Amino acid sequence: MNLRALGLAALGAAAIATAVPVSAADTQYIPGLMYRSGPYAPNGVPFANGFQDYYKMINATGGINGVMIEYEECDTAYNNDRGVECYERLKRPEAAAIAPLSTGITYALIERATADKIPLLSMGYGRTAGSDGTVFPYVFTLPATYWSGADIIVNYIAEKEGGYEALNGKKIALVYHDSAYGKEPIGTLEALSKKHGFDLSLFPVAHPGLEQKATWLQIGRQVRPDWTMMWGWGVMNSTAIKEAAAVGYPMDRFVGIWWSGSEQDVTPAGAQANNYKSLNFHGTGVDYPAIQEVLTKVHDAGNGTGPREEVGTVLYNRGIMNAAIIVEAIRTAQEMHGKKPLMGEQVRDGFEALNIDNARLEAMGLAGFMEPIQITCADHEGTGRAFVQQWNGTEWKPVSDWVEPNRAGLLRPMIEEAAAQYAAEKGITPRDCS
Amino acid sequence: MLYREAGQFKTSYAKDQAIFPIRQDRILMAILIAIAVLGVPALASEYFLETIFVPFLIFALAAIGLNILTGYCGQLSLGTGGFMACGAFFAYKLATAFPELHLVIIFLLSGLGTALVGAAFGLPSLRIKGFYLAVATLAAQFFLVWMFNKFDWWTNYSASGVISAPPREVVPGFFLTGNDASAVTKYLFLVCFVALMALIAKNLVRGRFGRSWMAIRDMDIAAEIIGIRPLWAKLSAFAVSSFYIGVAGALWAFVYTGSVEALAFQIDRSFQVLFMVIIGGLGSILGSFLGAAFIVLLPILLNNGMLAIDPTISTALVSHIEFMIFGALIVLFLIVEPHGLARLWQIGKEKLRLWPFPH
Amino acid sequence: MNASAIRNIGGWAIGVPLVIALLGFAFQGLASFNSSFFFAWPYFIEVLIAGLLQGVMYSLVALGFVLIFKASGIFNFAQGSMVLFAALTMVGFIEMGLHWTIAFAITAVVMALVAVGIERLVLRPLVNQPHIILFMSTIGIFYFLDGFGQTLWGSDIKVLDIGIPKTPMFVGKGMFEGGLLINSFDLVAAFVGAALVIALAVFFHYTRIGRALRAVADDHQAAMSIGIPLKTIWVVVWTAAGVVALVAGIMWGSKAGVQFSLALIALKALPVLILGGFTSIPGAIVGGLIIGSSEQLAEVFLGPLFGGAIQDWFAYMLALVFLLFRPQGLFGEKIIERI
Amino acid sequence: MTAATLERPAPPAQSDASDASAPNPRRNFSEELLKVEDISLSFGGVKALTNISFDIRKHEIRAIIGPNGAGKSSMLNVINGFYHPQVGSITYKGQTRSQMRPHEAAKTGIARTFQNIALFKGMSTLDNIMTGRLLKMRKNFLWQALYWGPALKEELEHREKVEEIIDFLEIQAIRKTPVGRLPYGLQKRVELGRALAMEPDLLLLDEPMAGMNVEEKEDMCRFILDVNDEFGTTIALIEHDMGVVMDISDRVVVLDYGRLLADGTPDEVRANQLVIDAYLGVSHD
Repeated sequence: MNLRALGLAALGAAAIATAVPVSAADTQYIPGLMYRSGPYAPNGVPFANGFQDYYKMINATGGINGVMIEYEECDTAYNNDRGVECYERLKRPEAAAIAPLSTGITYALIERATADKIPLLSMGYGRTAGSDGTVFPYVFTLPATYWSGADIIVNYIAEKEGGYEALNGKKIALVYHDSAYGKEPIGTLEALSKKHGFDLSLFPVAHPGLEQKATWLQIGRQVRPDWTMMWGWGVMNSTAIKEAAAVGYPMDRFVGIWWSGSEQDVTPAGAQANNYKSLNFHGTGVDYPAIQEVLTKVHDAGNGTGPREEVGTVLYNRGIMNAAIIVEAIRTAQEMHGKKPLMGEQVRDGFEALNIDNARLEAMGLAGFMEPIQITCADHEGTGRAFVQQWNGTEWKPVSDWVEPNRAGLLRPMIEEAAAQYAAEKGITPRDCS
Repeated sequence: MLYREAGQFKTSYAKDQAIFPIRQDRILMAILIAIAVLGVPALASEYFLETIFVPFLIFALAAIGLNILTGYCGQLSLGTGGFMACGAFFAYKLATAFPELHLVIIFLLSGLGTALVGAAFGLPSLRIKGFYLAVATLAAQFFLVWMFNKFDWWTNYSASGVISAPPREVVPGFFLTGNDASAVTKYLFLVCFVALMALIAKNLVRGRFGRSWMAIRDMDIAAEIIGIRPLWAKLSAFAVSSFYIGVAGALWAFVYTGSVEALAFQIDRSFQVLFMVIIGGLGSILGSFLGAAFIVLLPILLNNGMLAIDPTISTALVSHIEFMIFGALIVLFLIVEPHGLARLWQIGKEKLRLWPFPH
Repeated sequence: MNASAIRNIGGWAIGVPLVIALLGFAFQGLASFNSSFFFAWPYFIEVLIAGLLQGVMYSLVALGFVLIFKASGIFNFAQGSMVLFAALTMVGFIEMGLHWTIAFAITAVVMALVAVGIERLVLRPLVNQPHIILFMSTIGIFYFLDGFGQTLWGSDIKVLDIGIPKTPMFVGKGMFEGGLLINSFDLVAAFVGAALVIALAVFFHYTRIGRALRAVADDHQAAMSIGIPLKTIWVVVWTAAGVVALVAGIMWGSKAGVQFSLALIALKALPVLILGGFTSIPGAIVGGLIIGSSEQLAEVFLGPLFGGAIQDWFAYMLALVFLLFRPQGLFGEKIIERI
Repeated sequence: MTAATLERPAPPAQSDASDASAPNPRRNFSEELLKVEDISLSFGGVKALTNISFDIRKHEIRAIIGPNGAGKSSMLNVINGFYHPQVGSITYKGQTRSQMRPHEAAKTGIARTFQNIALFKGMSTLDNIMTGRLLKMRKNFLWQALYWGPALKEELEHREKVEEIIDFLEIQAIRKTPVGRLPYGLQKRVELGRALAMEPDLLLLDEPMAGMNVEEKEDMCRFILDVNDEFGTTIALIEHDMGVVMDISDRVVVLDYGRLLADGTPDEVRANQLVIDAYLGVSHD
């Protein structure tokens, strides 16, 4: 009996081994490493839905210059080794781009994707040094990196306090997820604290972030910083907002990164979350032609991936934006390599030549949704700009203009230095972009 | 009728003490090795090599390590993740500090370092037993991961706390780590390395060390009365076990994921390896392999299988159903054979020995 | 109550404030040496109170473990996923429009059904197996319940609000400048925890089934031989643990939202269990108070010296150091070795 | 049948137990091997042993008897270091000590069996007896890891010794059977084998015949006498079967309520009024 069971199991395994889907030659293949299970699923699901719905909308409106998109998803559960497994399962030379939606997974995939010649798009997360295209030819970090994010928040604070001079002697705290993700901004903030003379105090929060009582007692009752920033994800965000409220910390002086500012983060805290702020780099709501099209062509056709109500929420729209950038990169690449399904290597050329200007945004139906983006061979980030939004109890309202990070003067040299160190460690000769 | 040992006489104790005293077993083993070394790399796709065989072999090594401690010496440990982290970070420091050192030496040295750490955290085992001892190892787990996450000396001051394996060759021309490492090189290296380590583990457990560990496991008081020093037996088990786990951690970081942060070795990892040991069979080297295969393969097979049956099924549902089936299968296996897959295999062999005449 | 019990209580009554005061003075001393080390007595007391209240939250989870361990010697790894499952189910019913009290009652019934299912499908076939096997089987239950709960109710974050006040509260304004901050939500949670412990104590001591339960805890075979139905007892115990999980799920869920991470709080209960002993209900409470207060104090006052986030390992290290002196835990029975 | 057929590669080697080849040493002991003086042991407030003194001489079979709870097992536990007496000293092979750990006692040649069998249940008969040789195995870790060269040679040497014991105890057929599956009588035999494998100078047997039928008891008696005869091992045994005790022992110690009641040859003890009272239950006041 045992042998028979073993034999059956072996057969089953063999059947699955051979059942690797064969892609049709006339579709453009895009894989997605999403997470719909595990501790971070509440945040992962709306993003994944927006990501997928956009492709459905593109397919419903005739594809990219007639080329249909074939989308395949794998659930990483925000777990690094599961992410590697998913990547290996989904990767094909004709994969347009990989979006791992996790800084940890991005780190694990940089070498693999480079070796496999598949562009790795870490949109607003991942390894900041990756925006140096000379060392990381396959990594793209548009539209902004965590280092930009840190600088933007400090710039915003300076503006509110009345200039950079006013930062001198101010106390700023950073509450961060104690992982590769949360640690990314620390170097930048330390440099800024030296430059502007503010006191920076760091408060790491251990995964998954349910335990923040001590952190907030320190912030609310001891350090009493003028401003507090947060690099959190998942349950850590809502817990932080609640604990901040519990020690009476003023919400309008509490600013999160763009991953700490979604409906999922504020609704569990109820009215306590009112006036909480966060960064964002795209619009919310449904008042954009492209999103209207998602509603009419996808959701009305009964094809929506998730519930209709989540369309327009922060993370759903971010999924849309991520998908839209990949589609634009493919479109750009098609102009160079022909209007047919492309290989990952060819799509990379599209990414490097990406130039989404206002006219293009208009054509995409996303005018005003996001900033124009231009990518070059050496700079894989773009402008790095973002704005501050505030939760008013029912929706996120922008409360600032687009804030410019100090890329040329501060961040870019730091990025180049970090990239050079990586290149030295790995024995990579940076390519010439001039 | 194939599996008969009648007519095979042992003419010396040496032959009787062999790992595979029965000829058929030896033949089976030889075939298995041949398949592993020649067949698999030729037939398996890169996906299978990279994401199934590589983690399977590394986990098997970690499971052997934990089995030595928990299965052979009876000391429950939940610190596996922390010790794997030790191996990974020691290896990274060594590899970056001494670039000319060969990778295998780096792995072994980081294993030795982990052995020291393991022995230190094993000291409380002299006073604390059972589930209470698990706490001592949990303290190690949380402390070690925190330490590697907190002090950026371990990561050579990398901003994000992520270490990434420098590219190195295992034999000239064949990279084991880095961009140019091929799945086949990784796999072949691991097959040889893990097989060798498993053989050493088998030798240890059937010799003087293994007997004193098992004596401590089965009845520590009686063991002391026949002259086994509990201190040395337990600490040597902690050290040897941590050595294996440390090497597995280094392999995990260098050969499997290539880059790793301390959080990859959180408590889930400890539980994962413990499941392997229990499902595979406590006190069995073979069981460590079977358990690792079960725990690594099953979720992937379930996941892939469900998608193969119905490609339109939602990813979330697949994940949740995968959890349910996985949990149900664990319970089912325990009900069918509480002593693990290794025992199931043994029973199978005994049945086969009598087949086709069961009485 | 006999003399030694009174002496014990007296010892605690003197010892505990003494230890706290000594800790305070130690921190104060540290602060006077090292200027980066912050200390103030009102703040110390605030942190201490917050820690004690947090400790009750841990105890809520630990209680479920203790119930099952006491009656069956099983370390129930699935307790965390029972918390998640109960909270998910309750929110599910609330979202259907039921009042939370009704949803609570229905969920309690669901947890009883889960208990029956576990007894029938898992425990009964595995009776008389070694503890490690039963432990492993609860891991199977853990995975199953995790998947099952999320398949039924989805994995998005859900808001559970049963009207517990959340505004910060300040007391003792006369004594300290600005008063002492107390988290009103945690205070409510502490009362719920206390009520639960009293209810469990009454249940164990004054009901017939409670007495049978204690008999089973002392000796399975002896209990069976005098006609106590072990299987019924197990169902009762798992149901009780399920209800405890439900209460814990409500408290934690209304704190952090109901979602997958709730299953992970079980890990916070482990050091509490170790400290209090696996078999003692008062141990779970006292252990929770000690772990909660000392890890918060450590994180706030010692954390900055080491770069923070030390509370996880600190709790375990504390439990470990404690075990070295008292291997059976605070209230656990002493193990006498015989041959 | 599971056990593989075995052929002995070499004739049985001469045992190195010191006096095996000496002319029959029995009934001729004068040399003291072990002497306990004034031992008192208590647990909390309970006195287990009070002021016990007696000696064990080389090559004799010394019985310790007494009613249940007399402190017999405690006495053995004191001798092999498992319990530490509060008062008194033990002189063994001329060295006086007040405390030692059990594994140190094992090192100096004291082996024992237990009232409730203390075998290693997860291991086979062969492995159980091999554990008795652990103290004598010396080869280091690296050789062990390779299982080759000196380590293999050492392993095989000890295997031969163990096979001698297996032959001696007539348990060849259960060599590879896990001891947990064996019947009680055989387990007792394996436990004796494990103790013998240590080649002890002093063998402590705690109720070696408890729960056995007459045939098994006869076998066990024969083994004990043979061990004493062939290997010259000194034996101290606790036994309830008076017939057996009187038959095989050279001298008898009688304990009651932790006190020494009588000490002498079987005939002397049999005639002692105190002993008779103790066994017949005459009150103690």
